[in-house]
Amino acid sequence: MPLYLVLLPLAPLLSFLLTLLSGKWMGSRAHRLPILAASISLGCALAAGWDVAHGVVTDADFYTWITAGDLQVSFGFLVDQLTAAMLIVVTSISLLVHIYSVGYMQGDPSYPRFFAYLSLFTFSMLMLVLGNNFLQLFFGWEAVGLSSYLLIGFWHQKKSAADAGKKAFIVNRFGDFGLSLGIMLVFVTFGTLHYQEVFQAAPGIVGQQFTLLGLTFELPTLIALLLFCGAVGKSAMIPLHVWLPDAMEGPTPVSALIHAATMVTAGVFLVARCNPLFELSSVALNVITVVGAVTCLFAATIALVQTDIKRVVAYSTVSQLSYMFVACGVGAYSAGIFHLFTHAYFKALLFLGCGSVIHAMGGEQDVRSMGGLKKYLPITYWTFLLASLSISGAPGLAGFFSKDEILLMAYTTNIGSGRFAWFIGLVVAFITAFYSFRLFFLTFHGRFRGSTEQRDHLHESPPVMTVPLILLAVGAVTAGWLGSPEILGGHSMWDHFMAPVLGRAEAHVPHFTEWLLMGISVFAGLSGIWLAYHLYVRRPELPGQLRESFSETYRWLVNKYYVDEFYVAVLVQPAINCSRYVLSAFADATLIEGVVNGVPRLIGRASGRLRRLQSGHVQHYLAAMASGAVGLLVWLYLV
Amino acid sequence: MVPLSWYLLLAAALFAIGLYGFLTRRNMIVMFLCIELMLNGANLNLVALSHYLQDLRGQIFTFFVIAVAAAEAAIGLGIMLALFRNRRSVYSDSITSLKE
Amino acid sequence: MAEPFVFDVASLALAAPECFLVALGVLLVCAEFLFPGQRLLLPALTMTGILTTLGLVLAGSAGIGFGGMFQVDGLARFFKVVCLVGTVFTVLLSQRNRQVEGMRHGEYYSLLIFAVTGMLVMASAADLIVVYLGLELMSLSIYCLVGLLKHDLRANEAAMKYFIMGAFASAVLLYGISLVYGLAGTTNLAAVSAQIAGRDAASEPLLLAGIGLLLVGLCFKVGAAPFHQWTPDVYEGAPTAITAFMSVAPKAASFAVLARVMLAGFLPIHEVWAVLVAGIALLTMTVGNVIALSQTSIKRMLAYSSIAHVGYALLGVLAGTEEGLSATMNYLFIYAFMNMGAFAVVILLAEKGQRRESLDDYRGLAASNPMLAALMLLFMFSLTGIPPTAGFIGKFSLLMAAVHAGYTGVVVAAVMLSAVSAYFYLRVVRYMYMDAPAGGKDVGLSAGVAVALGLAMVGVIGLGVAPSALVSLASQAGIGFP
Amino acid sequence: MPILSVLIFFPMLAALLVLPLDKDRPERIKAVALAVAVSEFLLSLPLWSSFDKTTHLMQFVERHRWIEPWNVQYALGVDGISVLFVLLTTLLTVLCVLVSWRSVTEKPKEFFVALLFLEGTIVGVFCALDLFLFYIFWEAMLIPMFLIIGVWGGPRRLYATVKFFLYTLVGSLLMLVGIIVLYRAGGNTFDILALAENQYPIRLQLVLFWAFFAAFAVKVPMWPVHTWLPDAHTEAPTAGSVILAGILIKMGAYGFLRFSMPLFPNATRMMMEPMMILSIIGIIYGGLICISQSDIKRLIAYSSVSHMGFVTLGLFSLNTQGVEGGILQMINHGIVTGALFLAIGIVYERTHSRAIADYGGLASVMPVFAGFFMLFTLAAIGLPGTNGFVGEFLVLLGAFSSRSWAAVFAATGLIIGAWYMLWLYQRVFFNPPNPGLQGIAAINGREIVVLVPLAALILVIGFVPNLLLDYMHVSVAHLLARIPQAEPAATGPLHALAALLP
Amino acid sequence: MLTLPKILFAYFAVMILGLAGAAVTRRNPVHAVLLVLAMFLHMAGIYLTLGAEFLAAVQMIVYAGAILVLYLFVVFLVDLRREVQSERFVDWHSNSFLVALLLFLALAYGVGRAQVEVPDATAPAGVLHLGVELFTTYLLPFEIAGIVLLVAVVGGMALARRDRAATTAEEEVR
Repeated sequence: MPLYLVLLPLAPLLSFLLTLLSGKWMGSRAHRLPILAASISLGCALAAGWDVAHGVVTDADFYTWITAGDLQVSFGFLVDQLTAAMLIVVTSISLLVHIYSVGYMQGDPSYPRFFAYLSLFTFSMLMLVLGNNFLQLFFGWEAVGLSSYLLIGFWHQKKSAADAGKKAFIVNRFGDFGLSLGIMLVFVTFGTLHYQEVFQAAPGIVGQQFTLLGLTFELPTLIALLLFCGAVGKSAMIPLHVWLPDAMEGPTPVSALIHAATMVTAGVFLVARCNPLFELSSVALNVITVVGAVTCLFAATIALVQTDIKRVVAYSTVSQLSYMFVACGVGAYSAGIFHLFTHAYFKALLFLGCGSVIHAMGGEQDVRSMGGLKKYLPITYWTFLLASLSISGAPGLAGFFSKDEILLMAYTTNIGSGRFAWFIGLVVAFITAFYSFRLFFLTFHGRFRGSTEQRDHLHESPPVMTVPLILLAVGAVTAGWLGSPEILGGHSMWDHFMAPVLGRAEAHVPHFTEWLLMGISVFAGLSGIWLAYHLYVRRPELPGQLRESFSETYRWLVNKYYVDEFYVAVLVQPAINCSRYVLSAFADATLIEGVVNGVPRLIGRASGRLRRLQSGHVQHYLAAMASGAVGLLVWLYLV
Repeated sequence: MVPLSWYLLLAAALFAIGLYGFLTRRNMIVMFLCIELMLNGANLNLVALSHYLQDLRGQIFTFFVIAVAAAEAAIGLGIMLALFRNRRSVYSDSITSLKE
Repeated sequence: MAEPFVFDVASLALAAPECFLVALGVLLVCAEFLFPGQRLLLPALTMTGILTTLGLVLAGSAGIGFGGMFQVDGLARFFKVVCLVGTVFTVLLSQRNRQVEGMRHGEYYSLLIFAVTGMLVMASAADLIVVYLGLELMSLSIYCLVGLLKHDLRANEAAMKYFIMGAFASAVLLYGISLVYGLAGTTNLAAVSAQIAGRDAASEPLLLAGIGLLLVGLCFKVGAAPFHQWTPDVYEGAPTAITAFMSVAPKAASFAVLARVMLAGFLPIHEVWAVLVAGIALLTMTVGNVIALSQTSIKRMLAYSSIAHVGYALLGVLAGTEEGLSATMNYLFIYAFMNMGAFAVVILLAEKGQRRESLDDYRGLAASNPMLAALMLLFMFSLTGIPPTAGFIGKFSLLMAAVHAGYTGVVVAAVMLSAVSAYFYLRVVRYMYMDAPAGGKDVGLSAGVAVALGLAMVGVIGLGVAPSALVSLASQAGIGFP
Repeated sequence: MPILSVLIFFPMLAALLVLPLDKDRPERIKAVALAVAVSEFLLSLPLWSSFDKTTHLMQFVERHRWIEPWNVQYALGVDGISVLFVLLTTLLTVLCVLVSWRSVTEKPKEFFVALLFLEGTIVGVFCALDLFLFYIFWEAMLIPMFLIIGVWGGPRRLYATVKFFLYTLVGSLLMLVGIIVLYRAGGNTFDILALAENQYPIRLQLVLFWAFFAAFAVKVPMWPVHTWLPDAHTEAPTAGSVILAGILIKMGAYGFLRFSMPLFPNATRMMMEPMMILSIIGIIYGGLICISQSDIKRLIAYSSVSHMGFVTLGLFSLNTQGVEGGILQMINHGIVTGALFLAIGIVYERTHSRAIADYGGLASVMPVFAGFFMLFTLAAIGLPGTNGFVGEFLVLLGAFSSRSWAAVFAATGLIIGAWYMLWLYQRVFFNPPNPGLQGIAAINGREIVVLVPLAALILVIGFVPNLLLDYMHVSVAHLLARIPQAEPAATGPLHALAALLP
Repeated sequence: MLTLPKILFAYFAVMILGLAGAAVTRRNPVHAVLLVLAMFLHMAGIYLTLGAEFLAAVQMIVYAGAILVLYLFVVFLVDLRREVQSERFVDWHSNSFLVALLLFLALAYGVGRAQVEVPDATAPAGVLHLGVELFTTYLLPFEIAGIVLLVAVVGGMALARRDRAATTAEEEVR
């Protein structure tokens, strides 16, 4: 095993431990070690990418983790094309966010803790993508969840932050519930958890059935769906999407790194990684596609009316993640991962841009208090614009290539729900462009709506923050070129690169159709931008009127379709009530304790009664004795 | 010849009468007397059986029983006297301080 | 028809302990008159005598004497040892108890000795006549011992009640004996057994009646329900040393008789009376354990506890096997130590004019007298039957015997009731350790009680940890009673 | 050197050394107690290093005749199943002594005597190879525990301690009857190994299974005989809670392993599903009930019910992963719940409150402590990388292999577990700081020394569980080989009950 | 067939039962003692019919003569006045009657079904033989009975002796 592979996760792990232990002493210098570690990791990741690009695929065990009976699980690394891509995304964005945080988190009393957590996250995410077996994936899966939990609740004195962290963890546990069952089913089916062995044996299970809870499933479908449960949780798909918007309670760099670029994409990574299994079940693929499409629309519509700058971006993340799932669902794993790749850059950029704005506004996150920031924050303005264009699918930018690829594949797939997904995708492309630019215009154009105090403190962020913005902007523009399709003169490099792992989903359509589809989606994006410009720059009074005329719809959107409330009413509150009234008060305290305390009490009462039989009157005693004697005789006669 | 069972029945009746008195009387002296009745019932059994079994054992046992009865009477009456000195009562249902 | 018996030395040798005790008793009666001022003379004499007797019992050989009326065998010797051990304890406890209670009668020790004589006779009695006389000798002595505190109303009452009920019980017993005599034609237990073997007891109601009435009388003596009601009242009223004595020695002697009568005499019809004994045992355990729960006086609680323990001990008789008999012996021996220990603490805590018999007097004892509390804790756990105390070994042997004899159901009930018993024994521990002190308690230690406590502690721990010798002895003693 | 005897009796005899010490100089008492506990731990280390992992046979065996008429032996020995528990016991006792340093102010002498006695008896339970000897230790342990809860416990300690005592006593006594029946049926011997050689009739096996179940289920505690546990845990002093949660309740599950499974293999097979169902009820019921607890210790206590449900679920999966997972989970639970109780003891010493509502924002005041507690919390909810994950995963995997539905239901425990533990953590450590907590002392060196070993163990076992699993493989394989793998003709609770009827 | 023994038995039986019944129901204890005395004499008579002449004598001399007289003494010693006014019985004597009746019926049922084996051989009878037996075969019980009487003497004395309890107790305190 190459040394750089060991170093890759080890550097951030050591950095985490050292920073945590020496935090007090390091104080404001605490960022040095984590940044160093992230740099090392990036270097190693590049090395790994280099090796992979030259055809060296590593699959090696590090040491045996768990042995029990025929179960043998190792910590081991699988570095192939998919891993390499993920490694580069993770380490590069991680490094940039590290650097950005030096500025953003300056002066925070828990500064060292923040960097320690960042390192922990980097380590976890690397373990997730590096793993060569399901259990190590699960290890990384849960570890990133932990980092996410810790970072969301970083400002734990705030109840809402602590709540959000907890919520993220618990909601994810619902997904993990399915994932862990899926892993067990994999083990029970294949007798191993090692990727390569499982994938090699995968075709053999077609047609087998498995009975769970009295229901009989096709074995591949069941495995795929259970695994997908995990992805649903981690990637915030319906119905487990509720945690991600709340996760915005965390510091903004965290949102950029974890809740946009890397961790939330782990679900996509999982599906892509397990594509040999998913390929066996069209049912599962359809489910993924439909879930993806529905979530896509769902999140995008909510994003339309959000006023919290980060929440808009958060819903946009959910929506973009859905695209990736749609891609996976229609079998275009490569396209999905490609979108993951590009999205990482422009979404991280968006978040960090938001962070810059928030930094300037002194913590203010409500767009209604912003406006006209263009002249105060020029760098942020331009980079933000690039990111927004990218996400809206402006031709030539990163988002354009990846999104187009997905829509194309959805249109041409033979998965039943493909066309449906394509249509939704198209609509969402329009909506995405609209709300992205709504946000953009509201923030940077028009007049400033905040307090004068805020206005006085407006300032561009320091270079330590803006440099990462610029670097990311480069990514947001150029990342897509790696996968530019042949009709645009590219070579579909990405697809070719990924083919050994993810296979190649060829779109067998005439060039004309391909052009047409591209045109439609570009048009959708541009019209979205135009509409936003019209509503928020030219006719700023219109949105208010629209709000009035569609007040019912507006209310549903603003309240996020009441999904949270629904969960509270259907799951949380009943569980608490059940705990308090049914289990605690009734079953435990009344029923079981009733017996447990009741029997002794009964005996005690009997004792009090029987005690009175001992009346002190000798005649009573004698009578008892005589009766006893007579009774004894009678009994003897009768027996 | 009187059947053995007659004696045994008489003994049983005597024993039962003694028991009845013993259970119902309040005066402890009378209760002691009732004990004597019961003992006599047993004695009658022994003597009658001794006669019919042609075995002296029963008769001899009866001697011992009479001796024991004498001893019992002495001690029982002694205890009663001590009690009477303290309580000025010979009624069994008036001594009920030890109970429950 | 008894064989003609001519007095011989061999018989006398067999009865040497009894003879010695009689002589000792007479000597004590005289000593009281001859040396009235010597306060330590009588206890010293008594103790020496009892220990000598113990030596005689242990040194004596087995055999049958007095024309088959007197039998020295394992059972007899074992029970004699138990009675004598109980008496040793009693003598140790008596001095202080008598001081506290203000008892000055010299007859105390001689009556004690006569009572023990009766017990030894009972243990060896192989004939119903001897059984009856031994029993009376013991009982009459104890009636007197209970009533010796003549100025004490409670003692009067206790003696009175004990006497009335005891006399009644012995009359019933006698009547039962007369019936058995009639139907078996003999009073010798071995001969009775031979007589009734093979007879269909169910078709002879009078024989059943005889056995039943005999059983009633003996159950009264051991304090089994529903013939137990004298126990709490008498135990409470009697001088504490005598209470301790009664809970151990006479009980053991009565068990000796019960075991011998039921096992040597009526074993052939075991299945007939086993049901009765099972019922009595269960009822006894229930009554003892359940009523003890609501007691507030420690003496009374221990009285009910002793009833419960009788119920356990009956399991061994119920089993009707060699193993069961051994278990009962085993148990009574162990019981002597733990119960005497508990009573020693009760005696030690009492002061002149202050009985301190209420459970409340035990609150916070651990703070003021840690050693005493620790010992009481030990005895309480032993009475509960928690290992590694001796109480567990005793209970275990009984349960094992009963299970092996096929009475698993009874055993399950017994263990459940013993869980009930844990509650009230623990209450004492709780009061001592977990409650605030109810006021300072200076406890003057007397040498006798200290020795008794030490002995009891050594016994309870020693027999719990290394019961091998005891169990072997008991099982050897039980041989011959299939 | 008869190492097991030494381990059993050294603390007891050493406890007697504490007795003559001057009770007005508690420091000296504590020092002696600590020295004893540490020596005991060091003495137990050879068990770790000299253990032969390649055999299922008992090791370090000592065998002496004891009560000859009953054929009782003084027989000790450990195999791969029990050796770890001995080590856990000696380790936790050291920590218990340390954590009681300041919290036990009243009668310290008696406390440490009781604690050391307790240690000896517990080691005895895990080492005994003779049923009689086992029962002696099993019951003897009640005495010091009764005192520890009753004398040094919280406000409702009397109720709690008596309840604990009686509850466990009732179960144990039923087992006692079972032991006696088994003694005869197995050829008049109490030797566990000899008894296991026999094959008993199925009806007898079932009856005995239930008799032993009574004792073990109460101890574990399995639903529905768990209600002593919340009271006992809550009211016990910290050291008592740690011992209770860490070791005592393991004895029940250990009993299943050591007695029920090898002695009554067919009955075990038949009772597999009922046991799994009870375990699952325990997991879900215990977890759900935690959600509405307002007392920290009570919450942890109920969580023990849930966690021990995983243990029994694993054991009764009757396959390698399940059983090994179950054993590992027992150790994990000992470490984690022990650690949680230790940690709670540390704050309780400062605040004297167990009510969750009295806390909040503790992470700002005691950040290092919060870190430790976070680790323990994560281990409790089974996060990979901690020991809890390995155990739970193996248990679930075992259950899934045996009965897939069982794993589905049991896995919901993962969700519920995260819910209540994180909620607890949030309410205690996060949220706006409670003004009442201002100015309380940060964690001190002694306390860190107490927590570090457990934290280290959590991580070490989490990453290298084979350190422990290697000890079990052979013994577990041997154990499972005894249990018939074929499904019995009739299975399920009703059939099992019907089989009991004549 | 009505023979003399039977007539005698009938007489004694009726008298015994009658006297006993009267004795247990008389209010005045003196009367009760006297009735029992009379009953004892009839018992002695019935012993005679059973060939136990010496026993009959003992019954009259020891039982009737000594023991009952002791009772009589004690009756006179204690207060009699209230006896005549107070309730004779405890208040649930009908239950007691039932118990006694049941016992009798149970015994009678047993007697009715009993088969006592009467041996053919006749044992040597007579006072002389009785005496020999008493001092040979029954030596042990005889000795024990002696000790029982000794205990009665010692115990009776200790119990009945008027005590200096109050004064001695005070002395000890001092």
